Amino acid sequence: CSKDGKVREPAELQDIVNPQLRLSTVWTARAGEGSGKYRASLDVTVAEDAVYAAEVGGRVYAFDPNTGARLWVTDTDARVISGPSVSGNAVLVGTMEGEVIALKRADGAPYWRSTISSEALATPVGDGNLVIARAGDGRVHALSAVSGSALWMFERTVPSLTLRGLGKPVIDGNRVFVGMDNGRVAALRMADGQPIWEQAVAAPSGRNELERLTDIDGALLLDGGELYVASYGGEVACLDGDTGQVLWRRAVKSYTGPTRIGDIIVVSDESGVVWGLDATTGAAAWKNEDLKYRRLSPPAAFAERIVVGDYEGYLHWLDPKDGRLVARARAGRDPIQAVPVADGALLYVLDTAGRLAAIRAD
Amino acid sequence: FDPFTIADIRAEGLQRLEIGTVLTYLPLAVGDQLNSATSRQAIRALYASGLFQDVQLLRDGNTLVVRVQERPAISSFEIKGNDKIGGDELNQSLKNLGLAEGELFRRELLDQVEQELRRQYYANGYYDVAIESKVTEEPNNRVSLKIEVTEGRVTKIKDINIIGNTVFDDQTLLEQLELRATNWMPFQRSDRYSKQKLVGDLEKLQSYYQDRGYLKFNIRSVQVALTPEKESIYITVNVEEGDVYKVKSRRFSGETILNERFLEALTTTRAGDIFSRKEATESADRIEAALSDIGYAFAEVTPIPEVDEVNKEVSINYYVEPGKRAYVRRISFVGNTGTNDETLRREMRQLEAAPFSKSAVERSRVRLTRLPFIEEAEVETKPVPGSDDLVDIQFKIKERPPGSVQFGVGYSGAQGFLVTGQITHTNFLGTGNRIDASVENNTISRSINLGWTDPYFTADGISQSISLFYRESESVIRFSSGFNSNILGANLTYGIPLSEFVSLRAGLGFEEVALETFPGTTSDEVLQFVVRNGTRFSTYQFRTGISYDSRNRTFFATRGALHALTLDLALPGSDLQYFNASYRAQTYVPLPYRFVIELNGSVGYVDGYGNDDDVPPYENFFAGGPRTVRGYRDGSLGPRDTPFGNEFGGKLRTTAQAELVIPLPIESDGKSTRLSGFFDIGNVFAEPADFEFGELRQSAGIAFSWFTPFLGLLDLSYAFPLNAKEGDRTDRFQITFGSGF
Amino acid sequence: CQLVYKLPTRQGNVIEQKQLDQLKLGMTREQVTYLLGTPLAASPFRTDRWDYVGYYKSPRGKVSKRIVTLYFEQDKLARMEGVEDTSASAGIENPDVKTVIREERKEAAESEREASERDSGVIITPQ
Amino acid sequence: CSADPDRPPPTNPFRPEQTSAREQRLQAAELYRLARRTLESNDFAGAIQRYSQLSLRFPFTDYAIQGQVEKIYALYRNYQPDEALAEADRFLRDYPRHEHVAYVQYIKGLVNFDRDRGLSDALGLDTVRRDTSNLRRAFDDFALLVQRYPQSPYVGDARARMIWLRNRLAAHELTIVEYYMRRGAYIAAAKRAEQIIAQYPGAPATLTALDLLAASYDALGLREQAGDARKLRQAYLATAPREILPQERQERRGFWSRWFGSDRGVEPPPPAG
Repeated sequence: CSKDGKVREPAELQDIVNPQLRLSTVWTARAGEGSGKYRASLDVTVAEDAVYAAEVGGRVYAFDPNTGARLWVTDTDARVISGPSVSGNAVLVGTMEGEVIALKRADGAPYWRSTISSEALATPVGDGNLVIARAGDGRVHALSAVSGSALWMFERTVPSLTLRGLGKPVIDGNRVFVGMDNGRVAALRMADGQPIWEQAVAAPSGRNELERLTDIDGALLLDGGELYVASYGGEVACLDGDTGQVLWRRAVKSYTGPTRIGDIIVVSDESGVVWGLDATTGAAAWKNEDLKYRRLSPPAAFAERIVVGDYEGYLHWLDPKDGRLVARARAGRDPIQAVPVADGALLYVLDTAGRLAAIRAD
Repeated sequence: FDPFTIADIRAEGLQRLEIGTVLTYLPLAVGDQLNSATSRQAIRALYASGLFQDVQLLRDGNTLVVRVQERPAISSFEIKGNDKIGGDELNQSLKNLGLAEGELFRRELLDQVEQELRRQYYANGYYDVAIESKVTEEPNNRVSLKIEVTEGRVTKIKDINIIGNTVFDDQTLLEQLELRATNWMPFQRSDRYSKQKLVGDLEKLQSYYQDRGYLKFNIRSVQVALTPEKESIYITVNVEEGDVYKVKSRRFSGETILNERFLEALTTTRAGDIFSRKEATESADRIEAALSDIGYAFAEVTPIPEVDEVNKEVSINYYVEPGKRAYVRRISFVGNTGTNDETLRREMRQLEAAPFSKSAVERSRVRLTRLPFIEEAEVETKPVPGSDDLVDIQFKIKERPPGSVQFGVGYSGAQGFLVTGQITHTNFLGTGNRIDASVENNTISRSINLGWTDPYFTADGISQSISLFYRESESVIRFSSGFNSNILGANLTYGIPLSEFVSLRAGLGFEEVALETFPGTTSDEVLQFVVRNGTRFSTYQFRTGISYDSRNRTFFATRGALHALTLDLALPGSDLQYFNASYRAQTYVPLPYRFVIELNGSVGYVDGYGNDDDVPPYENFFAGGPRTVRGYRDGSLGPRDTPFGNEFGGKLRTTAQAELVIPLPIESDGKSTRLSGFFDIGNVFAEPADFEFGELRQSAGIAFSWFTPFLGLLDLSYAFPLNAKEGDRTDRFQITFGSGF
Repeated sequence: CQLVYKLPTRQGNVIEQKQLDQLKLGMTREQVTYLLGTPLAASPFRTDRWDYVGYYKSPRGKVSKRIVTLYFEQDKLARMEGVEDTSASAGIENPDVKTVIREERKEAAESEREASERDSGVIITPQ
Repeated sequence: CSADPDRPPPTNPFRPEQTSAREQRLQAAELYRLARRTLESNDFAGAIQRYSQLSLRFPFTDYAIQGQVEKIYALYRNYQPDEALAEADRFLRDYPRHEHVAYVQYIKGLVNFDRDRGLSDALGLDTVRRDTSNLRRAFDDFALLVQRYPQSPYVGDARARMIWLRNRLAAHELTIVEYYMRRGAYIAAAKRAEQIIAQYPGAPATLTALDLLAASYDALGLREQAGDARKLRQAYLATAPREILPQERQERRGFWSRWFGSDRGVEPPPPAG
């Protein structure tokens, strides 16, 4: 409780008495230099036949999911800032020059490139025939998955000061959900981009630009018809997918997306506290402050427990019932900002220096 | 309560103040009628005094009871932890707000200060700041205030990304901006984000395009994004360039007042040129300046582009609104406690009892800020009450300490190591006259100079300067032909402006020279000179010179030219009759891609006249070295003396230097560094008749000069002598730095 | 004209012939002020007359001067002097365009050089 | 974590309420006498310190109020013009009917009067050319004193200083007229000269102003006005010759010495109680 000194000292890590999991790294690979000095939304994407990752230098990689051997690498020679994601037979990445680049999934050959109105800060997502890409100036572009030609565009104004980064849109059948920088969520019709509904999750309040930040930067979680949204404006909310009506709200400020395990919704807030909320009522089941100010990555579910990365490259496992720290592993020294992805028995983790690791737990 | 007449007044709750004070501010007195109107008015008056936190009027029989609660006084006030923002100008603004020991405390004052501090932190890029204020009650109705600031990390610009620019690449555009992403430079401040600077930068970007024909250029949107840990800021600018437009025609509309002939002369946008907003706005400003010259101070001229989309042409319609004519009644100065009124008034381009010209007043303000002893000048125009076309102008002056002491160290091939010291006082007794004393000491000479300069000897800017100097040079050590000369002299010179770029210099000088010769080392020529003229002589000199100087910078200019013709004539009646005439030319030719060609040429000729045509040895010209022909040792060119073969110099010197300046990537505007390839040619001849083109030594090479913050101008050159003859002393690598130039 | 480039000197009112032509006897002081503006050279010791003086000396010394004197009786314009002679009015009515352009150019050159000196940190003691 | 070091412990024996009012007045009187002795020994900084202590610990005694008056004088003599003026204004606001209000107003005038007098004044050099806004403020302070408290003992000295200030302001204006004559801006010179004559009728500078007024009208060719100016000058010389002797002679008579000595003889008034 020393009064002066730096604001927000990261918490020290205590040892874990008897870890519940024995963790081992199956393979590691290098996806170039990672996001370099930039804050990017580069995350690892897992498909049946390959694991994809990209780096700011422009190279996109595909690795074998089990052995980590590199299947192919393509240099798009652009500053890749988001992606990769898989859509049909293409792998998509977004660049800082405002381009969406599609590569053939099989061999990484260039498929098409298309320019949108500004930096493609959110990972472009596609359902095989339509690609939704979000530009930094508040526009949502729909491109043909085959040729990249623009089909429709939806626009909302952007506040004068926002948080860097945009949330990944979520496609659900013939509609797509988009969490915007003004603290509102919109559901758009995939066919023509007309908004089905628009719901404010957090209203800007406060006297200066900084206090009025309400970005929804974390990925939205669609689960069983409900949409779970975390916003930096101070609210985590559960919306009904069809009408957008708010089912419950919880005062937690977060710039990373929530995840679900069992009937607990887990979200890590802006000051590094991990919250466990009851999925139906939003009541706080538990709260873990051991990782305060360690700049946590979005949480993910793996081996019936919650996993989250931090700024020193540690991976922490928490028990979903009471939020206690139960296991810890370390792949590298660099911060983990991308959400860890679980697939079957392996957990794929990408850090900001481009190190990709596959971890097994038993 | 029902109204009653006041029989007596009593006060309750007074602590620090007296009943007399309450009575002064209470608009009621014994015998007045108290009703709801007068009581409300009384309460408002007591609050207006600022002394009381709470006021109640009660009735006790026919006595009016004024129950007050005094505002607490501030017993102590402290701000902690604000080392980045603060210092005395913050304390001063807090004092003005009324937050100082002894003042009365108001809660909303504290919120105001907190907001102001937070705003200043955000303006300087500290988005992570936490401000917390504590008020603690103290006995005797006092409070102590403490504001605690935790500054956190400064927020720096990580990346500025321009999207949609095809014609100019990112690097050229980013260079136009004041805000820069963090780069390798130490102590970089340009990566601190501030909203005003961003707005300014967007305007710079807009005018960069519109000055090159892109009339329809528009900035579609700008995003400023902050990382969650608040340590980096990303700026994204989305632009639409549009097409290049040419000027079709120009016309004038509105109340033009001036006739067409004048307006044509004032505008520079010619049909057929590429449209440039800069040209259009500058032409409009010139018309405004002309109109304000005859009193239309508030004239507004707006260049309205009328676009012909089809063939991408635009005709510019200068719409003139002259506004009301105004005259200046009085000009006054405030804050000049150390400077005389006249020293400031003579800088004015606006006179009293004259038409009011806003551009003249602004030019006057800029001239004031350029005075070495003025730090800041603000101007305020106040209309004169009772008349609708008279204004008074007031200049608020902030003075700067006029004295300055400078020390410099230098080195040049000719003079070896050099130490200089200079004391200047730029505002002697407030008259704006400058006095300076400087000492210079290097391996071959020592000199002391005293100078006195009055920039406004006449009201129109003819300057007068008087200087005394004493110089001892022992050239016996260095190259020349073995004699010492001690010169004591004085000069009176007048600087007369002839036109905006041409000025004349005329004046008289007196020199008392003593030569010392040494049998073993002095050359024959010097000995013969001494035999003929003795070793001590005094000369009265008429010095004059005319110079045309339109260079845009004194150092590393990129435009303009300098032509200087000087003549120093030792007048008849002095012991030696000789004259020293020289012509120096310098022109700069800008080339595309920021290359510049600099051409230097100089001719110097010294000779006696009348009966003796003896030229004193110390007046001879020398050549070789960085100022004349690089690649040859300093002063080593030209005739040699007998019998030692040291350089003796000559009566005629002709040199020329051609330099191609190569733009450097690191510091683009070339203000403090310059890299150039050069070709030098020149030599010194004993007599003008000996001039022979073949004898002119040539050299070519690379030169680099840099303005170091400590050592002044540093010159490095590496040259290949092209036609060195045997006996020439060559120096491929030469260096000079410090104020030895 | 003389060689030395002096500062232009402009003094008093800008007297325009087309305003003078609209002057009619019997006008009140307000009407006159509306047309010609406030008389700068009017003397406080003589309230019955207003002197409009226009004076311009170019940098090369060419002087153009014009004096218009208006006499008032019971605050009504009674007599006018100097209204016709339009000899010097050109110098008074119109700005000296050549000087305006020259002054602007000189100012621009000086400020650019001065700015470069300040940026490069050199303290030039002006010769 | 450690308690806030500078918060006084709750049971602070030195809290004044616990001592009786009578005892309080005794302590206040003692502190006031100590402060007054330091003041008289010219240790102004020390006096200021003690007066602040006095008003801090015994704010409601009349000693504290008297202390405030003497603190203003101490600040003035300690070359702290801004603090002195702030304290004086605060006193006039808080105690508008105090018996020493006239003295405080007089001190305000003195502070502004001496504020710009730097080294060059001490050397007697001519600083008439510099910023006169503080001299004008001093003039207004003294005028307010003379108008609001006519019987106060300081009115005599205030009036003398006002005359000296008026002449000084007129001389300042005159230098501007001289400059405009040299610059050839004759109407500007004429207007300024007329203002000196109208605003500072008694000042010696008015005489020279009249000469310059005539000269400027001649230069403009306005012969009648030039004639008026000369007639007015004769009238001036006739009516008040002594009053408008040329500036220099008046100074030499040693109106009062410029040095720091005698004009500071003004002592603060004795205490009320």
